[in-house]
Amino acid sequence: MIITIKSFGIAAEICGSRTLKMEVPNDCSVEHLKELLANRYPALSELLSYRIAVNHVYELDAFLLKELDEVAIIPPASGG
Amino acid sequence: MIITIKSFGIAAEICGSRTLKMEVPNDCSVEHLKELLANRYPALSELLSYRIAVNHVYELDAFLLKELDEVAIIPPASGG
Amino acid sequence: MEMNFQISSNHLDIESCNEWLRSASDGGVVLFVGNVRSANRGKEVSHLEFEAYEEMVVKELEKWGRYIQERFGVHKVLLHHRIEKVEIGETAVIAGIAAPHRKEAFEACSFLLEKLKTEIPIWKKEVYNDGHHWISATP
Amino acid sequence: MEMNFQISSNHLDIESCNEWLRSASDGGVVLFVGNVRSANRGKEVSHLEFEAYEEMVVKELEKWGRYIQERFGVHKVLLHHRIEKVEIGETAVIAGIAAPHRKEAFEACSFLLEKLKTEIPIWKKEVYNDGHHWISATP
Repeated sequence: MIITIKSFGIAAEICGSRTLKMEVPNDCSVEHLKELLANRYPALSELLSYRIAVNHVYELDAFLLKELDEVAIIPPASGG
Repeated sequence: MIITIKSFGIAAEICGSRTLKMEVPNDCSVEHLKELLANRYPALSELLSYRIAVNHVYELDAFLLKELDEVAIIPPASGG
Repeated sequence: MEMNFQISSNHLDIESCNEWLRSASDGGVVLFVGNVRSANRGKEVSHLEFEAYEEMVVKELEKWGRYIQERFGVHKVLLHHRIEKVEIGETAVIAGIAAPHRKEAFEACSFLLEKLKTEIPIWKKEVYNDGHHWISATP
Repeated sequence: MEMNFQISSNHLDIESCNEWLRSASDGGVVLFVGNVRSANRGKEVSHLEFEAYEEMVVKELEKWGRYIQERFGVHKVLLHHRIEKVEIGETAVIAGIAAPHRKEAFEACSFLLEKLKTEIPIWKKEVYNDGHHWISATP
């Protein structure tokens, strides 16, 4: 399936875009998505950390993605 | 010697005045002043506590008063 | 090291307090705003009346201001307090701290309030329809 | 239980934040005001740029707002945050809590700031004359 991934802040700089399309297996886990992202954008692993949000909620590695999910790369927060 | 004593808040109500004159021995201690005040204004002992300030500084029982000191009865603070 | 203390019967102004605290060197400003509650100790309050021993308030605030600046490493300490009659819902006190970092600003502002309520010679009288009570004075 | 969250590029207004928090039932209001510092990490800062994942920010703030109200027993939670360009000395964030008692108001406001800096998807870019740095993103 093809999912749409939003990216923000330094992640958008690394990915070169605020919205990515990515081919992933059906029922792709968050963990597997992170591996695919690391292959395509090695600089992401230079971040102190980043999380994946699905439909505006932080999700853990075991979470399985669906095609229409709103997926986002969330680099470390730094508001205030 | 005769000292002038300011009083505030509930203490002014108890003493019936914001400024009292009181005859005290020379070199009267703060502790002795409190005894004299308790005799004249028994209701002062119903306060949860009160302190004596001399020249705008809280002073302990052993402090000795001078005639021209600015003495004040300070009931419990309750600002804010 | 800057301090800004005011004891007066004028309305308090959050905007000017915040403006005085704001700077390009201190990232964090913490403000406490104390408003008059309509009920306390289970009784309906008509209004408050504050009394202060003004000369001593200033000396105490300067002493505690210096202590706070040293202990918490903050740059600015502000306290504006109303005296005389203050109506329900009005602001009786604004306390403010400016510091390079927020943790110290929170701690210092909380400490300043603690001292206001125990050390600074200001007294609060709650007035009810049927009497009054000096807060903290009697059980 | 009231919450007031705003993410916008408009100037922040302490007066309206304080007015929203003020009431005759809550004695204590604590406000945090975060201003842009002219220097950070040893470098002179030209200005900041904030970016937010707005839909998620709102959901996270509502979640943490409910948590804070329950845990600390406070009545009102406010957060106004600027996005886009913010100049040196300007206010980037105002956080506010109204509570019956001051201790809970201080704790809740400090906790809200903690969450803002770790959980709420807002990002701060410090811009220098010779480059920029995304705060907290890299060592």
